[in-house]
Order: sequence, then C-alpha cells, then structure tokens
Amino acid sequence: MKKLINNPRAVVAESVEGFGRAHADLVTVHPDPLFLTRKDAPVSGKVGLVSGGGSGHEPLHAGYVGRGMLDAAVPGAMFTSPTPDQILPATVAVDGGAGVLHIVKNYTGDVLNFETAAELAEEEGITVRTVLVNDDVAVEDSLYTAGRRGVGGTVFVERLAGAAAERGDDLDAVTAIAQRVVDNVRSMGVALAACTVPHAGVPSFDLAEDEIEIGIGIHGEPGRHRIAMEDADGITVRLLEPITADLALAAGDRVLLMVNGMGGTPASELYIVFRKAVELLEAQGVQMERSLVGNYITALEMQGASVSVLRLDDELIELWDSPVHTAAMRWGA
Amino acid sequence: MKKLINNPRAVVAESVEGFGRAHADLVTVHPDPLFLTRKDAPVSGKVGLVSGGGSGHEPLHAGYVGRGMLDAAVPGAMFTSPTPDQILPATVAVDGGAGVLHIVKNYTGDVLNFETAAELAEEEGITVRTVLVNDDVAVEDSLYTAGRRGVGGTVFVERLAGAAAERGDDLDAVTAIAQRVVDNVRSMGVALAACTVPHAGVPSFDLAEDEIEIGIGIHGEPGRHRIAMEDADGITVRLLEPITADLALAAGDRVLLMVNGMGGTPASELYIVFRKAVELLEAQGVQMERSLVGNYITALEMQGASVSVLRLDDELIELWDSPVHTAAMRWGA
Amino acid sequence: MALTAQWAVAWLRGAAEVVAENRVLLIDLDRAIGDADHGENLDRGFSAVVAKLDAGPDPATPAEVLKGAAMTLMSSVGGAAGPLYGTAFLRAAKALGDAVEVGPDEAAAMLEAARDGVVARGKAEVGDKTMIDAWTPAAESARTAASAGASAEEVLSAAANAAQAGAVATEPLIARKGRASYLGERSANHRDPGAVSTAMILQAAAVAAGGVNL
Amino acid sequence: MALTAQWAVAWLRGAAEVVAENRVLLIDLDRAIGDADHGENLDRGFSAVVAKLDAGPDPATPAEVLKGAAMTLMSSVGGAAGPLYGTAFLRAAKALGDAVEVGPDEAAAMLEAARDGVVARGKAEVGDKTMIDAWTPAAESARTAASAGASAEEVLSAAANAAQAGAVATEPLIARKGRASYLGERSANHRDPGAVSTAMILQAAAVAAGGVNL
Ligand SMILES: Nc1ncnc2c1ncn2[C@@H]1O[C@H](COP(=O)(O)OP(=O)(O)O)[C@@H](O)[C@H]1O
Ligand SMILES: Nc1ncnc2c1ncn2[C@@H]1O[C@H](COP(=O)(O)OP(=O)(O)O)[C@@H](O)[C@H]1O
Ligand SMILES: [Mg+2]
Ligand SMILES: [Mg+2]
Ligand SMILES: [Mg+2]
Ligand SMILES: [Mg+2]
Repeated sequence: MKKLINNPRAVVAESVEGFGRAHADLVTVHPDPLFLTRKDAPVSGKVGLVSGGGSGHEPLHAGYVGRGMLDAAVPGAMFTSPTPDQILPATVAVDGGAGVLHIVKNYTGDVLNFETAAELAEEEGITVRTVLVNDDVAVEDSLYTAGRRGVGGTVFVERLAGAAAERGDDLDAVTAIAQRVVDNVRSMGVALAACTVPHAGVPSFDLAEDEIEIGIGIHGEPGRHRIAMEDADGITVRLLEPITADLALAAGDRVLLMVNGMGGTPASELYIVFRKAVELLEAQGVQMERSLVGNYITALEMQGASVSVLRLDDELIELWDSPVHTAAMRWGA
Repeated sequence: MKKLINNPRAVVAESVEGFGRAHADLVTVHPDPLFLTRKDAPVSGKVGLVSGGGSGHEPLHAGYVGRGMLDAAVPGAMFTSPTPDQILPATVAVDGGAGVLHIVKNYTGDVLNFETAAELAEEEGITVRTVLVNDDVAVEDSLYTAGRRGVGGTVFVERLAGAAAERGDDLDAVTAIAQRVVDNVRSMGVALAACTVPHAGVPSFDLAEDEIEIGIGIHGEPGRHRIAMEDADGITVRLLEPITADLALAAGDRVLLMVNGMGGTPASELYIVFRKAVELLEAQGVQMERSLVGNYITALEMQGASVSVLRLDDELIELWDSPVHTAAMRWGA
Repeated sequence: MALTAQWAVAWLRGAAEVVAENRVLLIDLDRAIGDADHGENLDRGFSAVVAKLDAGPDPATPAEVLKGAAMTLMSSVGGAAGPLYGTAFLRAAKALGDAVEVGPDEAAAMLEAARDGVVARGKAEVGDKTMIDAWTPAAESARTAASAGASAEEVLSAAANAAQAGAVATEPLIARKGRASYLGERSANHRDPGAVSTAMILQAAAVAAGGVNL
Repeated sequence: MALTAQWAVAWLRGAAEVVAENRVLLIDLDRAIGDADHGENLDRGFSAVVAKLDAGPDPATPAEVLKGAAMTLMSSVGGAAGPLYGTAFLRAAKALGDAVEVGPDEAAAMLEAARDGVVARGKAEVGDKTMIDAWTPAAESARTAASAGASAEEVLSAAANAAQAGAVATEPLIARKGRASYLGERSANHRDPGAVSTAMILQAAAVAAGGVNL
C-alpha cells in the first residue's frame, strides 16, 4: 500500500486539519470530538443541516459545508460512521433555533449513531428530523437486506435541502424537500479496481484484469455482480437502465444527471460515460436539465464511476440554481 | 488495462463531446479540427487567451475555458501536443481585435506546434504573443535539457492572465502578467503509481510496492529520482524545499499554494500534504494567502501529487479574487 | 475469580487484548463481506476502554465498569458495531444493578439483557448473519446452565462456547442485515465478523472469571 | 525504380506500413524515456497520409507528394515529431523543386535539406539523442555516395544504413533535447524513438527505390 499519509490512524484528523486551513473562510474545524461547522454557524432562525458518515468519500461531507448546503459535517473514521459524541455537539452548534435536519445515508452504523445523537439532542431541547438517503438501485431486494444504500443521491439531498434552508423554509418544509429528493433519485455504480483502506493496507477486493464489479457501494464493498470488462457505452447502459426503470422515467421528464468518479478515474472517462448517459436519456425523451460530472462522492482511490439521476420539478431546479458556496460546490457566490 | 472508454483512438473526441454537453452554457465545441471556445467568443476588444496541449491532464485546459480565464482550449491526442491546424482556427475564433496570447507549456512538441500556428495567425493579421510556462524545478539542469517543463504553474498563468484580459488589459499588459506569474511560480511532483495511456495499454513505468518517483512530470514520464516510499510529511518536504529554494522565498513573502492531485489520489491525502506544506511555509515566515487543493492538472489516473507555489503581490491577489466562471474553477460568478 | 468489579475490569482488559491480537483477522472477515474496518473499529474502541480504566478511579461494582465501557465504546467505535456493543454493555450494566458480585442467575440475566439490547437496536433475527447469531445462543446457554445450577464461571463458559459455535454457524448463511446483506448470495461462505468478535469478547469474560479457556 | 512521383508515393506507403508494424515498438521505446506516444503519433499521421494518397489525385512530381505528406503529418501527428517530420518533408520537397525524377545529387540534397529543417526547428545537435542522430549521418552518407558516383537508389540505401547505425548509436547517449532530457542520466541505455523511426522511414525510401533491403 502506498499512500500520501503519515500514521494510518491520523489520516482523518490530519486531513480535516488541512481542509480547515485551506477553507478557513468557509468552515471552523472542531478537533475533539471531530466535526466541522459553517463559519457563521449557528445561523439564527435558519434550519441547521447536519450530515456525516465514514471518511474516505471526500469531498462528501466536509466539502459541502457552507452557504446553501450543510451547516455541519461529521467525519467518522475511514469508512466508519461517526459516533454520537461527535454528532451531538455538531447538532447543538448549528441549531439556530429553527431545528436541525440530519441527512443520513442508510447504513446500519450511520442510522444507529445518528439515531442516538438525535435522541440526545432532543433531550437538550433541539428539534431534530432525520432523512434517510437510500438511492442505490444495486441493492435489489430491500426486504431481505438492510435496505438500499445511500450513495450519490446524498449530494443532491444536501444541496437541495441546503438551498431550501437557506431561503428560509422551516424544518418541516426543508425535511419535505429532502424527502422529495430521496424519493426521486436513484444511483448505480461500477468499480474497475478496488480501493485500499489505510488501516487495512490491502485492496478491499481483487478484480482480474478483465473483470469489473457492477453495483458497488462507496465503501470498497464488493458489488452485486462481477462481469467481464465492457466498453464505456456498454457499462453506461448497465448503470443507467436500472435507474430509469426504477424511477419509471418517461418522455418529458426533466432530470439532474450526475456522473461521479469514485476517486481514481480520469475526468476524461467520466465525460465519456456522461456523453452516453445523455444520449440514452434523450432516446427516451428525457431532458437532461442540469448536470454534475466529477468526483463528488468517492471511495478513496477506487477506479470506477457512478451515475445518479434525480427527477426535477420547477422548484427543485430553482433551488439547485440558487447560490451555493462550499469547498466543492460553488456558484452564484 | 481497464478504462471507461470505447475505442482508444476516440477517447479525446468522445470525452470533449461529453464535456460540451455538460457545459453547454460555457463552451462551444468545434469538432473538426478539434478545439473549444468560450460561448461568447470572440469578446470584442478583449485580448483572447488560447492554451492547449496533450489531453489527459483534465480539467486542464478545457475546464478552464470561460469568463476570467481562457477563451479557447486546444486538446491534442492523449499526452500529445495539438497541431497547428487546430491551434490556428482557435486563435482566429477568439481574436476580438485586441490580439491573442498563447499560453504554452514548455515541451518541444507544444512549443513547435504553437510556434507554427502563431506564424500562420500573424499571416492572417492577428497579433499573437506567446508565454512559455516552465515551472518544474524537477528539471535541474536546464542548460542541458529542453528546459524546465510546464506543469502546475500553468493553472495560475491561465487564471491570472485570464483575469487581466477580463479587466481590459491590452495584449502587452496581459502578456506581462502571464510572464510575471511564470517568473514567480515553481512546482514539483511525485508519483506513487504510474498511469496508463489508452493507446499504449500498459503503465508508463513500473514502481515497486516500496518505491516512489520524485520529480515526475504530467505525461507519465519517469521522474528524476526513484526513492524508497516515505510518509506524507517527508514527501512534502522533498517537494516543497526545491521550490522555496529556487524561488528564494523569504519571511514576509505571500504565496498562492496549490496541492494538486495527479488524478488517482484521494482528496484526503492531498489535504494531508497541504497541511504539512502550510506548516513548512509558516516555519519560514511565508504567508499562505490563497490556495487550491484538488485535481487541477492531472496525468490520467496517476497516483501522486504536485505542489506549486506562486509568489503573490497585491495586484496578483486582486486578479486571483476577481470573478471566474469555468467548468473547473468558479467564484464570484 | 468471583464476578466482582475486578472481574469486570479483567474482562474488558482481556477483551481488548484478544481484539488487538485478532485485529487483522476481523478486518479480513469484514473485507470479505463488508468494508474492512471491524477489527480496526473494535481495536480503537477497546484501546480507549483500557485507557479509561488505566486513568482510574477503580469502580466499585461490575455494573459501573460495564457502563463506563459502554459509553466509551459508543463514542469511539463508530460504525454498526459501536452502538450495538455500546447498547449491549449498557443493558448488561443495567441488568446488574448495584450488585457487588454477580451470581450465576445474574450472569445469565446480564447476557440476556445484552442480547435484547442488540436486538432492540439492530432489529436482526437469529439467522440474519449478525452478531445476534452469537449473542442469542450465548444468552440461552447461560440461562440453561444457570437453571441447571452451574456456577457463575460455568455460566460464562457455557455462553462463550455457545457464542463460538454460533459464530462458526454463520458461515453458510446469507446475510439479511448489516452491510453484508448488500452482497446477497455472495455473502455466504464467510463468517460474520461481528459474531466472531462477540465470541471473542464473551470468551474474555469467561477467561477473566477463571472459566475454562476454549 | 526511378525516383519519380510513383517512387515517392511508394515510399510514403512503405513508411506507413513499417510504422504501423512497429507502432508498439516505438511506443515502448518512448515509454522508456518519454511519454509512450511516438508510435501512436506516427501511425496516426502516416495512416492519414495514406488516406490522402488513396483519395487522389495522383501528383505529378516527387515534390508534390512530399509536400502533401508534410502538410498531413503537420496536422495529424502532433507532439514534437509532427512539426519535425513535417518540416523535414516540406524542406525535402522544396529541395526537389519541379523535378519529375530525382537523381543521386538531388537525393542527397533532399536529405540534407530535410536534416537542416529538423535542425532549424528543433535546435538539436548531433549527440543530443534525437532524430538528428539519424538524419545527420543519413544526409552525410548520401552526399558521400552521390559524390562517389552512386546511383540514386544507392544514395538512398547508404542513407538508410547510416540512419540505422545512427539510431543504434543513440543507445548509450544522455539526452539533451526533447522529453528524454528531463531524465538526465536515466535516459542512457535506451534508443531514441525518433532516431529509430527516422531510420525506418529512410529505409522505406530505399526499399521503394528498389534499393537493398537492410
Ligand atoms: N442490524 C444488525 N443487528 C445486529 N448486528 C449487526 C447489524 N448490522 C450489523 N451488525 C453487526 O455489525 C458487524 C459489522 O460491524 P462493523 O464492521 O464495525 O460496522 P460497519 O458495518 O458499519 O462497518 C457485522 O458483522 C454484524 O455482526
Ligand atoms: N529538439 C529536437 N530536435 C530533434 N528531434 C527532437 C527534438 N525533440 C524531440 N525530438 C524527437 O522527437 C521524438 C519524440 O517524438 P514524439 O514522442 O512523437 O513527441 P513528444 O516528445 O512530444 O511526445 C524524440 O524521440 C526525438 O527523436
Ligand atoms: Mg464501516
Ligand atoms: Mg507526446
Ligand atoms: Mg465494517
Ligand atoms: Mg512521445
């Protein structure tokens, strides 16, 4: 394993420290217990947005702290949900009196830790709502699983709920926007090569030179199917079809399309996938209204990509276009 | 070799096509010969900025086309300089009557092809100036080489000359700003693992599990020295020291610091390097005034990073902070 | 050893040791069907528990020891295992009340409470390929042993043995809870890391009591 | 074959073939001390030259053929090799003027002009480990052969042999121009890809003329 790190156990702390130095205009780093808040938190009268999860998915979540997005991010250890003693003070720190929304990716660990933190925050008199993001269509049979995972759709939830909070929506309204995004977003990913978690030191799984994993998550977990390598167009079909089917996308629908890199994929390849995805959507009469192409939710240096599609409406488009100023997403500001 | 591509020879064309779809609000793609222009080109009365080079360094250069940066980008084949028949029409397309600046990374191929295009453009009555970027301190002995390579500093030159052009500077003034940046920026890179050029199909070089290449360029070339793996702090010292020495940085100097990912490096690692680089600069009394951390000039999926330092003055800071709106760099707009 | 506060401290120190020794094994089990962090998470958590014990002061009752450990695990393990083990130790502590020494029936009650806590948090059933597949047979065997008049040490040994068998028995199962469930059928033929760590931790309880080493 | 327009066409088609056959070899040479694209660049360029020739019309003079190739190479090879080979063929064409058939002296003059063009563009000297290390001995041997009364075919063969020897001789050199120069001493013990391709292309000229295959 070769990585630009010092002590594997210090990776998250040192990285967040560097992040704090680079973006001192945007965030305050609280080192112990570790969490980050928006520089001007708490914003009085505004609903506070808290998200978090295991580290290794950068820029998620710290990169999305700032105006029009998150008020706090809570980084866990590598690929490990943060603990309630981090989530609770983050929640307290961003409560501007209008309550706090927890945006939680649907993994057992995240759910349990945020649940506990929410209970403790309620005991301190803070109203907390929770939205679970579960957009991964790779998890087919959610009756017999922990349910669908939260993956790329998380980026959209954080942005759109953040925009709603910024325009002054109350906690119910912000929660409703977040839930509307969850209900209308689906994602699917592929890995060409696994990542290596620093504390493990060996790749999360082994793929032969002619194999790829379809339906991977963002934690270096093996995917649902292992298939022979295909070209970009073929892979894009495999990623997009279950999404459009599950969303029941129809001609005339407008969508936000994200082609997301898993961390070790050249941007040029992401745009090749994007090109095909747009072509496929257009062939169905679906209109790509807005897009993101790049590394937005990663799995360390994993090679691969994920596709996320969100069905848009006028309000969501307006929220999307409103100003956002974070380390990793910025416009209009 | 596993890549999200179709035909290796179509990678650049398909990728640029996808880029054009994703950023249709910013750029126009001219497919044959291939180049991209800013949507509103030519901007009458404004100096036009053209850059280009081999593909595989994304977001450079297409990602930097737009307000406050480039007017045109000319992508060559993978790691191969574009040809004069691409550069010439790009130059013509962005000439708003105030002349055109070619920003050229100092590689024999880029220099020769831009030189020819500039001659041809002059024959068509367009005034062309050229600035050569040669910031790579890894090339020690420039008397006996093709000179220093242009690497990370290119991003700064494109941004700052672009800002100067946007505020209305004339060709001489824009050229002077570009040259001032070149004179005050130095860079150095490290590779932990090589990249694979699609047409070659095998990694550009082989590194053992405990080796790294210090002083690599952005084309998958081997570096200047091969050393045993070190920790992030040690590597950061190796990258930064030759830079600060060559720039003769002194206490009180203010700098723009970039820690750039080579394409396959997790953001978390870049921030660890950044953290150490800031610490080292501060120990010298040097003030980190502005920063960039992320994938700004890459070598496909190479694992590694580069550090670039630009000595700032008040004018350069003002230019840096002025609005920029491109696919890969955006603020104030 | 009688099951006093000293026993509880020895249990936790023993658990920390066995987890540290098996850190890589637990990571490897989790890499196969999860995200390769279980050994790292528990090692981090139990090291923190030991650090707290080292810092003192010495608690007076087993419940106090277990409650302290619960809070530390909750705030340092993270992931799924953090809240689950945290709850297990919290409920175990609650079940013991103020008792200065734990008898066979209390030991069984403690393990039942822990098991119930894990079920309450994780909603897994036996056969879902989770740590419940170790906790449940452990609690049941403890109760059977206690009812049959076994000593507290014997109750803990019975629990540890049953947990170990339960962990082994997760191997053929298809996971229906936790991260391994995403793999569907591909989760079969691997032992569940949480069930394996549960067996290790319960073994440490028995060993600390002077019970038979397995 | 007399060195007519047909010869020039045969030369370029032959060059395209040898470059295509050796695409991987040239990529590998460039990977060792450059950026692994030389074979790809030349293959793309000479394929384009052949496509242009196929599209017709048939040119009347060797110069016309070489000038057309020069323009195509310039606009399709890119990198360092594009302008350098483009200039070489452009200068070669200029040196031949309107001649319908090339004699021995003209052949030598053509190669000298090509070499001078590469030097003018690239500013490399003999020994810098570039294609100049093949072009220069080629031009010099051609001149010597022509002065000694050799036929045009023999002049081309002499040039090709000398280019090949020159390419081989780049192996121990430390590069001082082009991308390989960044490697410093690490550039030694590898042949220069551009010198090797120059030898191949000049061999194609000799072969097209019916000269000795090397
Ligand atoms: N719902 C659940 N109920 C009981 N145990 C569970 C549940 N989900 C996961 N587990 C246990 O947690 C273990 C994984 O712990 P760990 O790897 O530390 O957390 P994570 O899955 O968040 O990475 C699994 O092996 C399993 O035994
Ligand atoms: N200044 C120069 N003068 C002559 N030949 C050169 C010069 N620079 C490079 N070359 C030749 O170009 C070859 C490399 O061509 P190629 O790989 O196609 O371009 P690039 O170096 O831009 O990738 C080298 O092997 C060398 O022979
Ligand atoms: Mg985990
Ligand atoms: Mg090249
Ligand atoms: Mg795990
Ligand atoms: Mg090359």
